[in-house]
Amino acid sequence: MTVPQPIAGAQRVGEVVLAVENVSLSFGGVKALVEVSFDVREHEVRAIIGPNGAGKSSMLNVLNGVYHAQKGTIRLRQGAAWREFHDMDSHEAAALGIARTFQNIALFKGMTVLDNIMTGRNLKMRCNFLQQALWAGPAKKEELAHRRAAEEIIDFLEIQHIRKTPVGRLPYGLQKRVELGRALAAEPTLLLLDEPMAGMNLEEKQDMCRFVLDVNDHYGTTIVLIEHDMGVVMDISDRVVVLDYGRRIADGTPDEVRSNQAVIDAYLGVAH
Amino acid sequence: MLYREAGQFKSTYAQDQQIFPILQDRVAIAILLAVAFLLVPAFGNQYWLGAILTPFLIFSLAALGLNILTGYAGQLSLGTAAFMAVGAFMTYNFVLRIPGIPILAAFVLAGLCAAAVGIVFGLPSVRIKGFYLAVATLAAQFFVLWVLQRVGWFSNYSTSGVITAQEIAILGYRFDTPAKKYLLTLAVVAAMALLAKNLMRSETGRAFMAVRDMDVAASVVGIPMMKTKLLAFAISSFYAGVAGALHAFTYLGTVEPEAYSLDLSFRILFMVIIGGVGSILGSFLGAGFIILFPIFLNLASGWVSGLFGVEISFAVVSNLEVIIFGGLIIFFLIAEPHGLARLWQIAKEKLRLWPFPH
Amino acid sequence: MEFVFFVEVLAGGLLAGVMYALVALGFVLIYKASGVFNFAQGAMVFFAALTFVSLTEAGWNFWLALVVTLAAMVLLGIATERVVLRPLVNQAPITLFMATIGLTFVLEGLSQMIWGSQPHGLELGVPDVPMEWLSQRWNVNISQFDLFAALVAGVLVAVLALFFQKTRIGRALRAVADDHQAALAVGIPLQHIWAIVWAVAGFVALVAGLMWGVRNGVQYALTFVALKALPVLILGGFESILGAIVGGLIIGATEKLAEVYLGPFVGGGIESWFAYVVALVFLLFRPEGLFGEKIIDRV
Amino acid sequence: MKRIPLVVTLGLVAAAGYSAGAWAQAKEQFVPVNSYWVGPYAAGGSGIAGAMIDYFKLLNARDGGINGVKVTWEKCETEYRNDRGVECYERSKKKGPTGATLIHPLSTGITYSLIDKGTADKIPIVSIGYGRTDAADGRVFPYVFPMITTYWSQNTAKIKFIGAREGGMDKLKGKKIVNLYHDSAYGKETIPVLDAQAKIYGFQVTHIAVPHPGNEQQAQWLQVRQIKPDWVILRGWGVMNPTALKAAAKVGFPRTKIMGVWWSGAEEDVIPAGDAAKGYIAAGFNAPGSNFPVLKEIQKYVYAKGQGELEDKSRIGTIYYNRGVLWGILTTEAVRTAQGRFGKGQPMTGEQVRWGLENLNIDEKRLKELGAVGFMQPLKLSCADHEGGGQVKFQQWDGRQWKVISDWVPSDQKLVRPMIEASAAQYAKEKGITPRDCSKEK
Repeated sequence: MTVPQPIAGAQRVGEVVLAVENVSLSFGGVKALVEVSFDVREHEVRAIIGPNGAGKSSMLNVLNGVYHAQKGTIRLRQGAAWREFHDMDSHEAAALGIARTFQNIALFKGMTVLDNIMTGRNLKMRCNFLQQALWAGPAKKEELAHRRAAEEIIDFLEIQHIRKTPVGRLPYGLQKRVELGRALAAEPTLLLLDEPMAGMNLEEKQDMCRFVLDVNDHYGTTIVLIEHDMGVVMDISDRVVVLDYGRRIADGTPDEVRSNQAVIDAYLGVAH
Repeated sequence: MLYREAGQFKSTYAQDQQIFPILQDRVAIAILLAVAFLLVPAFGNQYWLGAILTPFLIFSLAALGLNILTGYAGQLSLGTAAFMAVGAFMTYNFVLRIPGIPILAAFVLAGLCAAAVGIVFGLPSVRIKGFYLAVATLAAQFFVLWVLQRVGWFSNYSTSGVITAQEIAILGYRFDTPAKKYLLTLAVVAAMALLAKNLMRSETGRAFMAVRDMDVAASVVGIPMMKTKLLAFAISSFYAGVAGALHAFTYLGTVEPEAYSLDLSFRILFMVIIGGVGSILGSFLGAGFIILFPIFLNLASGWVSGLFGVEISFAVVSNLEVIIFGGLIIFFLIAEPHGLARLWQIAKEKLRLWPFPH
Repeated sequence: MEFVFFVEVLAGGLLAGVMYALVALGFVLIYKASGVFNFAQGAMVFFAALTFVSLTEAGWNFWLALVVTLAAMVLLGIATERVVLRPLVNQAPITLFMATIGLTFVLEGLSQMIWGSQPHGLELGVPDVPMEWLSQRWNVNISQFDLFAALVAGVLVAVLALFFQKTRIGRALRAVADDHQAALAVGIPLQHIWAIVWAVAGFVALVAGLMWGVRNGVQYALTFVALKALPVLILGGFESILGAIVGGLIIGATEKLAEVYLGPFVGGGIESWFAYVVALVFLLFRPEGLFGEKIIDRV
Repeated sequence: MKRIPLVVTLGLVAAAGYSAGAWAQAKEQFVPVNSYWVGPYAAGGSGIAGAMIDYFKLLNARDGGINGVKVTWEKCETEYRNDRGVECYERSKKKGPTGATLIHPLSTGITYSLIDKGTADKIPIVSIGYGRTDAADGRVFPYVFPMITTYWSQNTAKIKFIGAREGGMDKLKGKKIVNLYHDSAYGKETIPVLDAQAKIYGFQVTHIAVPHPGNEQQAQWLQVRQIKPDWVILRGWGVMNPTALKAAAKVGFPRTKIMGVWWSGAEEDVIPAGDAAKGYIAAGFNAPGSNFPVLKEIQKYVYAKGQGELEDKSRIGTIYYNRGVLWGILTTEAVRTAQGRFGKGQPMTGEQVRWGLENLNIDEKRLKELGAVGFMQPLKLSCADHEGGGQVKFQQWDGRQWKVISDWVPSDQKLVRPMIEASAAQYAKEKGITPRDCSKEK
């Protein structure tokens, strides 16, 4: 049982840990992703941007197995070895250390903040249901240890006052924060954030930016995020990939992308 | 001012994780248990023990089982009575075929049989949801009863397919009076309610609720969908099975398969919904409402007509009772759509603030 | 001879399926418009048929009794919307389901309190006996009444289709089924639409009650016909009128064929669960039902 | 304020539980009338219960009770449900100066539930024409009385009747009989008897199950049509009966060759079938019609004074009504018999009434005094034999009313009794009961 320990010193962007190669996805006749390729390096903050309907969320959904791509490969580094996936299910993705948040918040609305965050730790629980039913010995110890870990995340996200509140009753901004907490509770190596700052006011956005950067700094978590707010993207990401109509149209540092003509056209709505 | 938690500080997570974190609640539950275990069997008469409390406890247990499945794991089921039947008939067979088996062991084994049947009929839940699943579980309801009627082995080849509960004994101690049977029922129900509460406040319970609230998200945090749903079916059916065993052994004595008809499945579902979906307490409140309330209405109508000396046709009175019962269900739902348990909680919150309005 | 018998079983099954579909239609109407699984449908069938029969037995003219019963069902629909549904608007489906259970108790009690508990016979002038020329010529027994019921079901579906396609209210109903917000744009308040749809379901219940009443007599057991509709509903989908009809035919035919050809080998009585197993197996392959649309979980 | 009803419930239920014991000591004989006035079977339940009460009222009005002991009663609604039936039993068993005289559970399921309880409480469980057949062995079931005629006896009488119709029992050889049964414990009960008889007489029997509730029988009757049986025995209940007759008409099977059990043979079972029921034959242990002295007395002493139980007087003389009167007669005659030994003019306890039941002997002479000649059969019970009669009358529906078409047809006790004893012995073995020795009973 380990509590996430901050890794000393600032994180350096490392080797490639995730490679997306020629992924295509369509629903019926609608093509959501067409031959998309990009990679993600260890400890970096990688942004995916693009206009509405560009396929950003679909891309994240493919990355953790909510959607299944019809074509293409996803390669993931596990230690020194690489694993290759054509089709991954989301339960498996979680076991591989991929956690995520959703654009429209996918919290468990009937459960409290604490319980929601605790679900993030379910893969780390070892006791079986019989031991849990007895609530004695190892099960109780385990539950309390994980409670401690969950409380650290609650402290980190500054949501102590609402830990026993059902999330359905919380305002939008706080729900977003709780969802981040649930993802962090899994101690992921790769964190996928789908518009973590959508619908927030300036202050909330600043808080969220701080949390994302802190996570990246302290725990060394690799982050892939989708964000609409260009200012935020340019500020916090190391590299940016741009999608439009399901295709990759640019990939590079924020500065490179900013000056890319295709990106400018896409955002200005130039006809294809 | 009596009921409040101010001043009760918790310095460890263990304290905070208790079932009843508030002192007054702990005292109240201790008194309730003491009354139920000591006073009631000492002073209760046969009517109370045999006709009111024992069935109330048994149906509460069945409702609790269904609540684990429907209230916590979000899977609607209409097969509860069939799982009860499995429990009843298998207990009979274990006692019949394994001489000297302690009754509790027979209950557990029968519960496991019910759990196995539950898993088989829970398989559709992997693909279908909501009312579609509910109707699909009717297949379990009808098929299980059909098998029990058709295969003579289950009733030891009795001509009419009826089983008679054998004497209940644990290590030679015989449970032969209504008071002893009540105590045995109470002990089993209390223990199983505690286990259920523990389970629901730990990882398994959270996994159930996660699947209920949003299955895609549950999968994303790593909760295995199929295993969780089937576990919910298994545990729920186990509870129903033990409830069925008690129903046959400590309550009715002789049962036919039809005692576990669809009508009973529906009534247990009513208990869960009226009592409170996703609440252990609600299962008890719901069973109280569905089982005891019609009896109360029946008694009350007798007194009312006696009081005013009016001779109303008994058929009219009986039908009126049914109408009032139905009307009250609607009334309660409008007053509190989340069931009696939620009403109770609101009342407690009010009490916590009392005598101040806010 | 064997083949003729097979045809007879099949035809009997299909025609029984029509009777199931008649009951299923009532469920579909209400589910489609308000998302409520109406447990009280069986009680409505009973209430409607019993009211009608009691009026005719009291010497009322057939048509007058029919009109008055219909009026009673419309009133019931309006009252249900007012008293039960309106206060529960936006509640979870299971809460609404439970409310219809409360309604069931009320209706069942009310029916027997007003009209008594004696069973009644009911004849609609179409004899429920085999058509002679068919049985003499081909030795196939098909009841006139079965064909009449099929005709009634056909007319009913046609009328409902016309109602949904051609009238303003009907179009509004369809809009509600698709999207409650859009319905508001049509300019008819949701409450009215619900009252109307419950009234229409009451009308369907009356038709089903009359058809089943001829077969079973008009008695409390008519409430049980609702059970026959459930496998039809999971097969045909809760929201499809066509699904109710086609589902009814499939369930009716398979369950009769199974009972006659499989039943004797396993001790009979398999009808009680066979329909559910058929529907279940079907659902495993097509969870959206016969005519439902494929659901994709969007996140 | 919203949770008050629940609290009040508990309070009132509590009060009910404790008031049960507080009855004034009086010369009264208390009989619980647990029945059902709502639900699918309400027509039968209300008819039987109403008639039984009418008979009690007659006794009280005409004779001042049983040797001066007034009969009292209390109605309790069971809704035909086991748990409600148990509650009614527990509620009523201690009422009256001597507790419940005996219990008519009025449902096979409730009868099963009460066997243990009645035995422990020493209150006879009397199931006339239903209940558990093997309980006729009084050595194993001292407090259970499936009186007059059990299903097994009835079934042998039916075969005798069919034999007579076919021109002798030897003519049964090679005949085909279909047993169309309600798929339940009740429905399945006669299967072994029929199988045994089929072997003896050489007829073929096919058992066809109708799933509950039996409101759709297309498949079953098509099977019947294919088998082309000589007779169909209808073992139905509730809506299954009219539906069967309708379905028979639909496949063109003659109704005169369908023979129903007595729970398929009331007006309520044939009227819903309309013309399709004409010619249908049913068994009965009580005769239909209102032309019996006992019923005329009820009219005179009860209904003429406006004190009748039933709102619809025309139900007097119907099958269910007459059955209820019969139950009333047996109940009070058992008390009378018990009084003969334990004290005339005294209320009897359940245990004493059990003696009364076991020594009940209603012969032709007594029947005449009761005004019930032809209305019911003479019967005599004993310690070992809790059935007593075992005869059956057959009746035919002419489209308007039931017509009796036979005299009392005796059953084949040589066949039935050993089967009853074997079944009871298995029960005794499972339950660890040592059967009573009847030679030591007095």
